[in-house]
Amino acid sequence: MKFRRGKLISLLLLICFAVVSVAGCGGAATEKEPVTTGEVGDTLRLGAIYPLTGPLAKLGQEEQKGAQIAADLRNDAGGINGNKIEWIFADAPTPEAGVSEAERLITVEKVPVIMGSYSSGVAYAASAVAEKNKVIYWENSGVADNITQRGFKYLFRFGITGTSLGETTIKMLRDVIAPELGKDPKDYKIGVIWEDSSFGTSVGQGAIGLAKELGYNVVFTESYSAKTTDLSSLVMKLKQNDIDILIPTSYVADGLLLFKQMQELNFVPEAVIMGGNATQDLKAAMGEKINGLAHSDITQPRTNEAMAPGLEAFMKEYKERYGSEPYSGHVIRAYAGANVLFDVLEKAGSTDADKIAEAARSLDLPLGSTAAGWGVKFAPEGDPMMGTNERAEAYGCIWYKDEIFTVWPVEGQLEDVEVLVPWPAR
Amino acid sequence: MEIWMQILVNGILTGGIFALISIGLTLIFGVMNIINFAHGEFLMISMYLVYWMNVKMGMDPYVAIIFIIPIMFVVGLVVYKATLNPIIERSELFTILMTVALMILLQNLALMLWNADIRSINIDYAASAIGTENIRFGITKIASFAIAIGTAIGLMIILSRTWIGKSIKATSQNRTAAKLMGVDTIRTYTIAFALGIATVGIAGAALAPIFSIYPTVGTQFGTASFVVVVLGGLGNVPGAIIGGLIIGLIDSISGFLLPVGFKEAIYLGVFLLVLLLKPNGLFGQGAAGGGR
Amino acid sequence: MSYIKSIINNKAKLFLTLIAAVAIMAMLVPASAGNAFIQNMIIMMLLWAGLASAWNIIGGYAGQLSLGHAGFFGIGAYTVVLLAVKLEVSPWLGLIAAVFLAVVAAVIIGWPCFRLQGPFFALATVAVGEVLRILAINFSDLTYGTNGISVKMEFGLGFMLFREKWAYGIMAIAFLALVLYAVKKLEKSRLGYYLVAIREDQDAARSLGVKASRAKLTAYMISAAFTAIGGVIYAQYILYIDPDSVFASALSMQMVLMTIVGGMGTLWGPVLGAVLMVPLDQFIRAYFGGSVHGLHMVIYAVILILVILVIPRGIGPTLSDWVKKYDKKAESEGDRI
Amino acid sequence: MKPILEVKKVSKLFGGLPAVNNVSFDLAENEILGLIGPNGAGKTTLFNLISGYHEISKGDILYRGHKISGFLPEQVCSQGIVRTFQVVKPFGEMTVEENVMVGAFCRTADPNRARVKAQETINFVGLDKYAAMQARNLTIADRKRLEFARALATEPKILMLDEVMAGLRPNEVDDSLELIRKVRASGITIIIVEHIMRAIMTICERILVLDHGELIAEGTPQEVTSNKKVIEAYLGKEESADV
Repeated sequence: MKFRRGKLISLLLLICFAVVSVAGCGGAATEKEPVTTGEVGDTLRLGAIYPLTGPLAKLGQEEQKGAQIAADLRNDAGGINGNKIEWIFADAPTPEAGVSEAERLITVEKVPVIMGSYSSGVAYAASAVAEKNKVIYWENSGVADNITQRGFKYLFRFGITGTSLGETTIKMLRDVIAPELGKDPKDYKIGVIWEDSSFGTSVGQGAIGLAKELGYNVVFTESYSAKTTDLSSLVMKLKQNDIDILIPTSYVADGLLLFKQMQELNFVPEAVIMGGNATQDLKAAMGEKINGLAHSDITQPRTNEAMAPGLEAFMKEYKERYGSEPYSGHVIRAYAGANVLFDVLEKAGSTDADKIAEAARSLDLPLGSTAAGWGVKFAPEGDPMMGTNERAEAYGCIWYKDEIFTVWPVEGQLEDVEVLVPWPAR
Repeated sequence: MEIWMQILVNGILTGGIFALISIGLTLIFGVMNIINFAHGEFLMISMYLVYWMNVKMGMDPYVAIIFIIPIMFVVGLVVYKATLNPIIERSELFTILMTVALMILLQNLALMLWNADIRSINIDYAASAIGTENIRFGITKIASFAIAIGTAIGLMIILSRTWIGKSIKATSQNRTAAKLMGVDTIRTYTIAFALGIATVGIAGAALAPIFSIYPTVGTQFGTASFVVVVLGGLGNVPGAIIGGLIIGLIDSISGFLLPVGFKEAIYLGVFLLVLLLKPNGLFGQGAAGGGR
Repeated sequence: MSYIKSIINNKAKLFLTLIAAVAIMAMLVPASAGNAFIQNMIIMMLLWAGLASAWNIIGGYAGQLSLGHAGFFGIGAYTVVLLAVKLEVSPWLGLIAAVFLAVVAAVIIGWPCFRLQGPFFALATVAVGEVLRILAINFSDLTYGTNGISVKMEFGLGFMLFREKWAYGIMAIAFLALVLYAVKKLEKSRLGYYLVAIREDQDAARSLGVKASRAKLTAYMISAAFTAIGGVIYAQYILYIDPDSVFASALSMQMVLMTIVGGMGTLWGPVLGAVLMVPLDQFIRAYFGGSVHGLHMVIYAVILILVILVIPRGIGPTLSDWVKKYDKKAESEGDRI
Repeated sequence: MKPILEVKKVSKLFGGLPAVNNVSFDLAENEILGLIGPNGAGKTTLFNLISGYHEISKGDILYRGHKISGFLPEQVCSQGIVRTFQVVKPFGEMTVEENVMVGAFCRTADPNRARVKAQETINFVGLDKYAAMQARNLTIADRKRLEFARALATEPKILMLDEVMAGLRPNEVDDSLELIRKVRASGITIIIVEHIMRAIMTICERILVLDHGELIAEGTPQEVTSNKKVIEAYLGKEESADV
């Protein structure tokens, strides 16, 4: 190994590469001056981090659409204090990418606010960077509870937590499914299963927690890997415990595999209440067999306008642009969350983090005042769940005539939806 | 008792799927010592092709197999010639890394071209099953089991009867000796790789009705197929069938007795045990062992 | 020219200060402009250079293709964070525990797996990496499972947690310098010669008295120890770890790719690989990430394929070969450089 | 004088076929023993068994009275028995000096002393011109000499040379014979496998003849060449009949 000359040469090469890469990226990513909302007519640049590649890409891209529509509609209506809104989107499929993109948005693009992030892991890592740099992190969709349990001053979570998603599956059972089947919820054998990511875990635990609190009979709980090629052994365990009410929390692909194998193995529970992921792909795959499947999920397109003002305007805009129904509730949540963020920025009148935080905390909007139907009241400083929106709750919904309708709470119901159970046999 | 019967049935039918996926790999890995990390991605491509045939031309996935075989054969040829052939002489490290690069490339090409929607072929018999009240056989799973057997037999006939089959076997045993006997090893490798990818194509067609189709679906099948190939012994096609059944049974039984999350860990554990105790696989003649 | 050569070649210490100089210079340039994005990239570049050099010990020098090194990375990250969160142990002690655990894991994994040859050793390490990831997901009462763990926000040297970026820069430089110094020492030691001999022809080496499995195991333990240190630094820097980010097989592949691109079995290969690939990855993502989905990964993959095809032994050795050809031509024409 | 090496009824079966069948012989200290026989007689296999490269199916090998059958190759080498390979196995990426240093490291952990030992051995075998050259660039003859030097650098007690002189020109063979004599003079016992009869006859004091894995003759060079069975083994049945 004694090619001395080679060692010297590659050594010099390393030096010039390091310098070039530094100078190169120094130039390529020249910092842009921050814009305060003060000057009318300027552009207000806001950052947004979503997983736009990798396994979570589908819903990351949906939330991106919601943010874009919100900005365009707001710009048509005069923007924020006369400033035009411009989103700078960043792709972060992993927590590590979340950190580097947050760094770029904060120091190079000089954004005052970052909205994110669909994946809880990315939300976790990127919000820590924002907090360290005194930049507002506006989380719409990360559901893992622990995101807002770190006492961050500049972190606000507009969307619901996993626990709330889980609890609504039990409320659906108590207020909608059990009365429909004419049975006392305590008589049911409940099975709670979830895919083992932070999303599935927090929803599953939320459901189990409330069920036990209400004294319901949870006989079987288990998690599985979303990347599994076979769930028949899990279905056999459900059969063995003769589960009446199944509460699965899964992404679309594993959910489909589960439902197919349930039918193959002739396992027919009284009702299935799925945690989240009521999406068009699910309907496309199951066709009319999907009717009767219940979900606890974020706001669905078919929700009463009384409870979700501005939803119809959004639906119209989405159909015009993409020529189809929204893929799922995720785009609505992003749209509603973005609008609330714009209101907060307008109220704060500046890009200073403390002013924005103060404006956000001062909001006190009742339920039914945003396009997602939620209110806005962020848990105050010092609260263990500081930054969580206390007026955001998951809704119960059910597939009826090949479309998904909100049925719980009652104010959200569009028309008299016929709750069809038992589900898969139909 | 009937539950255990059903578990065994599930194990065998899932085993059929594992076997079908692994036949292509045992040919490529067995003959050319290439660990193909993009194996799952070729499966994904074939699933997408079958999906478009079903959606655009209304063709049933199992009928589509006839078109999938030649198409995937060509895909295998092109990919091998463009990326693997130039570096086949180098150490296996480079071929492994090339397949990793291919994995990244194919996944993201699919994401770019067909976006990230989660698609599935909803043919009416997709979820139906036959059998008694408690012992059910999924139609699509029986079909994939039969296709696995058929593909294995077909491949064995090609390997033993045809001229190209013999040259593939010769090259896999000893490349230099085969070269001395006038076997054009470059052509043999190209055809062996293409044949392997065509077999993966068949697997894709058989799995399309069972699984959803999205750019990263391939990653699900990666590790399991390596386990099956090593269990069955390198390049041993019947071994891949039996290896697949064993892994299928382990998957079904361990999934029932233990929390489902540990399934994969268990058959990876079995894989490590086999590698250490019987390095040549249960039946194969691969040279996994390090001698003394 | 020859004057510089004489200094550089014989003074190991000088070589060490050179790395530090290069890295600090790279740090200071953006530090003044407060450009955290560049600093973040430099830190990741140094961290990855250290990790790739650690892998190089077992992969490059000993030729043992370990594709499960993310396992040691994950052990390092989880040990330090769990000790801090559950037992209030300072990360510096956690670091020592992490290195110890990684070495123990290396022995448990290495001893059986080294009896396997070529692709089977590689596959065994992939399987081990996957098993570790699955255990981290499913033993949630110990590892908090997929919820992941966040490092407590207590800043200060005692907690190995800093507000300023350059502090992490120093830690990353120290890590890289430590690994490169160890590799340089290894290269010149008996173990170093033995490892290369094993890579070239294990049977011949054993017939000359080289205790092959002991040498490979020692190299594996050293490599695991440094990879675990890398895991500790990653955890203290990113402040959040979960099974899929620290045990991901993509991490193992990344370490291998950088060493290959830079030049396997050479001192400078992995560093060169990291210096090229980390900025490349972050730049393409920054430019193309937001727009066409997946385009930046396609570009990354295509560049990777081209590099593997065009450069047989990695950029470092290939460049030094060109330089030698240039030298021979220069010598033959009499004008020595 | 107790023999330095005793091979007792050693056999090696490859899948039932005896490559070496019930071979026994002793090796006296400081002797040069020749081992000849037609191709495939089991000569290299015998080397592999003594050096621990292959496991012994039956029988024992004693080195200075204690059993070494079952030892790993590296253990056999540290005992003092080292072999060269018929098909040379150089460390291609390493220079000649580094190759020999690997052997020298058998006796010392210190790189500098190993380097000195390597340089001595390289000069001894006459490879000093190529010390800094990478092994993969050597000619076949020089690679054989490198194999020889590497083995010597381990300071062995018994040196087993497997066709070290194959493919050499006559003057190179003479140089090698001279080297072997010098090595023997330094107190090392040598076993040589060669097909070049001229070399075997001049250098060896005693010769063993192997055929189909069995020892068919033993004795001085003259005794062995006149032995009927040996001629039959080499030249086949009828030829030998009318000699």
